[in-house]
Amino acid sequence: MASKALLQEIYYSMLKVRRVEERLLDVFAEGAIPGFIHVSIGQEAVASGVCACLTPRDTIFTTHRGHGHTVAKGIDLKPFMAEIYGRADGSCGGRSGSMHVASKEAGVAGANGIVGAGMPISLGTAFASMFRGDDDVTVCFFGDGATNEGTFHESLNLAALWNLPVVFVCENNGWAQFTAQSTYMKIKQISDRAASYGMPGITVDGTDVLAVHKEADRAVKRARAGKGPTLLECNTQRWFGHYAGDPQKYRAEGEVEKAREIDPIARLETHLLAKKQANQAFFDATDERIRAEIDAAIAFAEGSPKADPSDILMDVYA
Amino acid sequence: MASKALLQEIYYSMLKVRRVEERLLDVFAEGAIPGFIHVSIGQEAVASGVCACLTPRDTIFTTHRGHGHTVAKGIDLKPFMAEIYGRADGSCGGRSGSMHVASKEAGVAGANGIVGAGMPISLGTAFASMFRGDDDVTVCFFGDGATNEGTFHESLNLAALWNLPVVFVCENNGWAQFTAQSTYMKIKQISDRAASYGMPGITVDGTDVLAVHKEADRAVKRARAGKGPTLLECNTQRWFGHYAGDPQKYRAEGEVEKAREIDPIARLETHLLAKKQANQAFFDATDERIRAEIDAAIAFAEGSPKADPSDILMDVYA
Amino acid sequence: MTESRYIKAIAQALDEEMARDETVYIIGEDVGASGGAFGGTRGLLDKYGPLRVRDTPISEAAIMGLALGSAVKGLRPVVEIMFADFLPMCMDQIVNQIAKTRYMFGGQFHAPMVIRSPGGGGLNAGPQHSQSLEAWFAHVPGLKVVVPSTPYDAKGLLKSAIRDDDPVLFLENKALYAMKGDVPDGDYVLPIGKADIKRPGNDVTIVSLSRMVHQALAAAKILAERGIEAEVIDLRTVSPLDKETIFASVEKTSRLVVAHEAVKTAGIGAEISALVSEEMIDCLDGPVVRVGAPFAPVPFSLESDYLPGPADVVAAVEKVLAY
Amino acid sequence: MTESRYIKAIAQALDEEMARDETVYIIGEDVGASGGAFGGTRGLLDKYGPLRVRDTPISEAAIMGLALGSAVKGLRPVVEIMFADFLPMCMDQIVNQIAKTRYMFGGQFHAPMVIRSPGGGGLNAGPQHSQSLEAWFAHVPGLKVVVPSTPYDAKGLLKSAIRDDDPVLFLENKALYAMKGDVPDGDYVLPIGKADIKRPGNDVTIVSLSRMVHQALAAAKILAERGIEAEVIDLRTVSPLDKETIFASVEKTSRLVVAHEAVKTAGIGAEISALVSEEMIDCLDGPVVRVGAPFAPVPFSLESDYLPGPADVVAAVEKVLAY
Ligand SMILES: Cc1ncc(C[n+]2csc(CCOP(=O)(O)OP(=O)(O)O)c2C)c(N)n1
Ligand SMILES: Cc1ncc(C[n+]2csc(CCOP(=O)(O)OP(=O)(O)O)c2C)c(N)n1
Ligand SMILES: [Mg+2]
Ligand SMILES: [Mg+2]
Repeated sequence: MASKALLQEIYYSMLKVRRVEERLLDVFAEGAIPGFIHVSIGQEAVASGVCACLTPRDTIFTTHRGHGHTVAKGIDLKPFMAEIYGRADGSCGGRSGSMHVASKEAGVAGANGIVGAGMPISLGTAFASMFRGDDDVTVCFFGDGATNEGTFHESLNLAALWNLPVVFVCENNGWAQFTAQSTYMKIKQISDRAASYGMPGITVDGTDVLAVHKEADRAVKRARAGKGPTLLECNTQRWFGHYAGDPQKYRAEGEVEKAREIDPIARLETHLLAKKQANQAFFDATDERIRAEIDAAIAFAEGSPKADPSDILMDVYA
Repeated sequence: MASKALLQEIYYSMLKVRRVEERLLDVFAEGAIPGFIHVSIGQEAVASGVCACLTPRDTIFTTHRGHGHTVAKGIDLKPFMAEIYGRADGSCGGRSGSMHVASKEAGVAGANGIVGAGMPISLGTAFASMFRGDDDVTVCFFGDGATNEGTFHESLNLAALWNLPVVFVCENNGWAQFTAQSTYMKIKQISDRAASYGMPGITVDGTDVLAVHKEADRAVKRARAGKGPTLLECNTQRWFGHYAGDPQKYRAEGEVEKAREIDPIARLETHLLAKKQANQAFFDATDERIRAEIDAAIAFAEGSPKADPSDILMDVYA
Repeated sequence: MTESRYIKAIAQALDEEMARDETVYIIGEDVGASGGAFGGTRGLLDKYGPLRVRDTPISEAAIMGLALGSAVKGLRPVVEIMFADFLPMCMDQIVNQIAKTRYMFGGQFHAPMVIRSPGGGGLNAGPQHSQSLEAWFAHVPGLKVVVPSTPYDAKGLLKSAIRDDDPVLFLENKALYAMKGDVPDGDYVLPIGKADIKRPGNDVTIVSLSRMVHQALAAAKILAERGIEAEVIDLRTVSPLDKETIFASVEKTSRLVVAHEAVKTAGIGAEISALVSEEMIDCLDGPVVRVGAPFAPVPFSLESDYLPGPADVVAAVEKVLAY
Repeated sequence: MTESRYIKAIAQALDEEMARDETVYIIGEDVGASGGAFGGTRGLLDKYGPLRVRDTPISEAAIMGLALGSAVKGLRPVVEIMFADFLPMCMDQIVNQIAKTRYMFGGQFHAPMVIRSPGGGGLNAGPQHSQSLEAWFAHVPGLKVVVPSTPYDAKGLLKSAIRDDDPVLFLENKALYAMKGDVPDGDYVLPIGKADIKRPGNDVTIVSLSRMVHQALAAAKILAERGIEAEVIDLRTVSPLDKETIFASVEKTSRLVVAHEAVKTAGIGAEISALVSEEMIDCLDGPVVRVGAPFAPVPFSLESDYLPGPADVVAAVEKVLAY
């Protein structure tokens, strides 16, 4: 059972993810952010439930829809926000934006714009732990759509074969861009694919952060103990479009509304209240604290200069 | 139950594959063939058992170890041999050699030098049948090692999803080049992977041509009837090295000898004799007939000129 | 003649070719109900049905191989790969399978198929969604590579590509998708392998392609104000290259600038420069100057500093003329 | 100094670097017990054990990504891809991930890794096992591309590549594996990015790489008999290119031939020709002539007709001199 302190920490994490992305939607709509962004609102229980099992030394890999994982892993919001704004003080110097946020400090080895590309790379940080004999764990987040890339197959096979300390977290929101899961795979439960590799596969309700945390904890401990990888599928809901601004015309009437009824944050609030592990005052204070953090991060990003054009060739090579 | 005529036909096919490759080993050792060749001796039951279920209009795809499948599918031995010799009268004009033999006439859409590359292409001939509404079937042969390429995963998923008329035949000889199966996958039975796609997966004794034929027939009929793909794993034995000349030092002592004790052709002979469906005279006559065919093919290949250097740019484009 | 956006011209070409030839079909991620990430296949699912407009899983290698196999059997697939940056996900199928099919199998099989994919920057899409990779594919025998710069060209060239009996990589440009231009309503085709003189001139030749053609034209305007008449050649096709048109122009102007958005080093500009050096160095009255992106990935925030523009083309022309 | 084959020089470099730095490890298909398809890793499994010599499944993308992730964490993987023709199987990992890691993440992470892979023809290995693809990778910022032509160079350059903090694509040559040459027994390194003058001369510069260096040297010998002294430059590295050495030679000879085994069109020869045209056209006393393979896949049977040889280099020099 997760302790009160841990659950409060998780609540903070989930709400932070939510508020960060709400704010991103706002500033994006105002035109403050170049390019495009993909938000994970509705999916916070996955990011926060999993990352609560990790230490700063552990590494995560994420995707185009990576803000949540990155924030939950503990990135400093200021360079995070500045990166998305494309400013010099961004965690990647503004080089790469929302789709490529990374933080060495926080153990975020990168969001990735190529679907399925993070999985092979995650094998390597896990292998480095095995090689060195440390007990760090790698977590690789990806979507349901990504599980049809060849890299999924190659990576899970190799991870199982070598018993690598990596946890594959499939965030199944039922959609790949504008296309529903049934359009791109015949099977329903993605965790069933783990059997192809001799790896445990588990499916949880990804809107129930307690369930996510429980299974993630087991998988992370397993990896940390040298017992090998796990495929953890978290079923969840994408409230917004594929990218910010996507009107989701391709979704059936009422579907989005129904998805939004399942609010992982509200679920956790109900649980905390029922168990008397937190009260409304805690929720409000947490929200206030988060809003202040975000305000500061936005101010930081807005105040940060554009990267210097004369640095355009910096960091191509050592 | 396979009829006597069919079994005799299969016997002819298997022995032909065997004798063709024995002869190829000989002429290769003599230096008559440029490049390298990979033989499938010991694995004939797969090629002949499966191809006996196919019509000339059906299409097969094969691999670097493709002589058997190609011969069993019914390629004219003359252009087959001339191709391996690299002569102008080869089925591909001598352009490509052993690793790329193809024959439009015989429905061999190509051997392939890239492991795993045939699977995606096989989806396409199958899709063309669906598109046109004909009842042709595609069979894609590949090895156990190839099932760890990402293309395996992507292809089986798409085939199952679209219900394509294709049969995936995994010829599991336990080796990928110089590396044993346990070195590259944790699971034992490759057909278990079919479950990841919602596709039936079957494993048969690939040295028992009757068993292979029975399951292949079922899978081909299923595909022909529009009921979708099957993954058919045939467990078999590689008698020789990865390539002609490979001394197989990496195999345990006695392993190769043991493999050779399981001779799919001898097994079929025993069966035919027991069932009184053939006698020694039939075996001898078949052998003689085949040897004559091969002699003629070798003579044809040897008599065929080298391709004309002035044709070097021919067929790059239309 | 209707004014139409580049992306609409593409959709129109697809529509007309699907109507004309029932072996033509569309395959790719999100090409169906949603009409493509950029709208290139909008309306086609409704019109031609799900057998001919195929939404796929995110499986680029399988998509590409499937298209090849079907082309070998006589269909004419038009594959959409959402960003040209994803072509590496199916590079083996493109380079080792599709491009080599006709040759490797001695002409028994061939692959009449089109791969549509947008490249280029200008949308702040970052290092993995902004690349211009035409030079790679120009190095691959068996492929044709087409790079349209206007709605008119896009439609006419795509129709030719679909009718071509060889595989054609049709590299569109995201930043041009919204561009408007006159497009004939009915059928017309433009020849693959022929460049187009987008602006005649006698003083200097500027060879360019895709979005960079417009930067070159803008540069030509600036130069014209200074009395320098640049001839702007739009390659339209980078493989095969139209040497004749380039050489004829250089014969006239004696001065050559090649401008593309791709990284300059080992870009297609190098090939054009080398061809001219090799075959008509006599005619040159100065160095061949190339304009291209710096040797770095496409940066998110510094994209506008990174991408070459009219000023770079003008500077290149000045360098040639100063000689 | 011992006489050693090219492939043995490579194995020796690997051995010495593994002994020197325990973060160096080997990964690839059949690199373990069998010592690699060509013997490049022979003996290393026994010496360094299975943690540092990793046999893998046939999963090129996973191998390449794994190497990257481990490099990001401070290991120094040396990946073997059995034939350079298979690099397209993991092209995304090489181009979009490995090459961009340092830049994309603003220098937070970097990828000190080596990808060893043999290219080239000469073994009748057919269209999918004989390609020379260096030009593609020279177009990719973030990668270094090394192309050794002798056992001595192979060892010294591989050792440098392993110590380099950037990802290095180390393109070996199958047809050179059996070549013998003097190789120092102990430690030495050769600089990446520096070309080597394999034969000095004053009349014409021949720039070449990998196996083609030997064809160029053979050509130089033929030319010398006719009183023409060719300077043969071995690039050793195609990215970054050593402009200085090339330019200094052309300054001296005023005549340039570039010879490689890859398809001529859009090959690395184009870049070299273009650089010279751009920056020192003054110095040229004739066209820059390129030697490369015809624009076709590598044919099985016609390989020897297809591959460029000394006679082609001689003809190119004659063309330059005839000017
Ligand atoms: C290799 C590749 N193919 C296609 C895309 C375009 N694309 C971006 S996100 C996406 C859908 C991904 O779906 P899923 O993996 O379920 O993640 P989600 O967006 O639902 O989080 C697609 C197709 C891409 N970025 N990379
Ligand atoms: C993409 C690719 N990777 C590696 C190779 C080298 N290679 C050729 S055959 C082979 C082993 C294949 O094993 P399997 O699929 O079991 O087929 P088998 O040889 O046993 O018939 C390998 C690794 C290749 N040709 N293509
Ligand atoms: Mg999804
Ligand atoms: Mg095998």
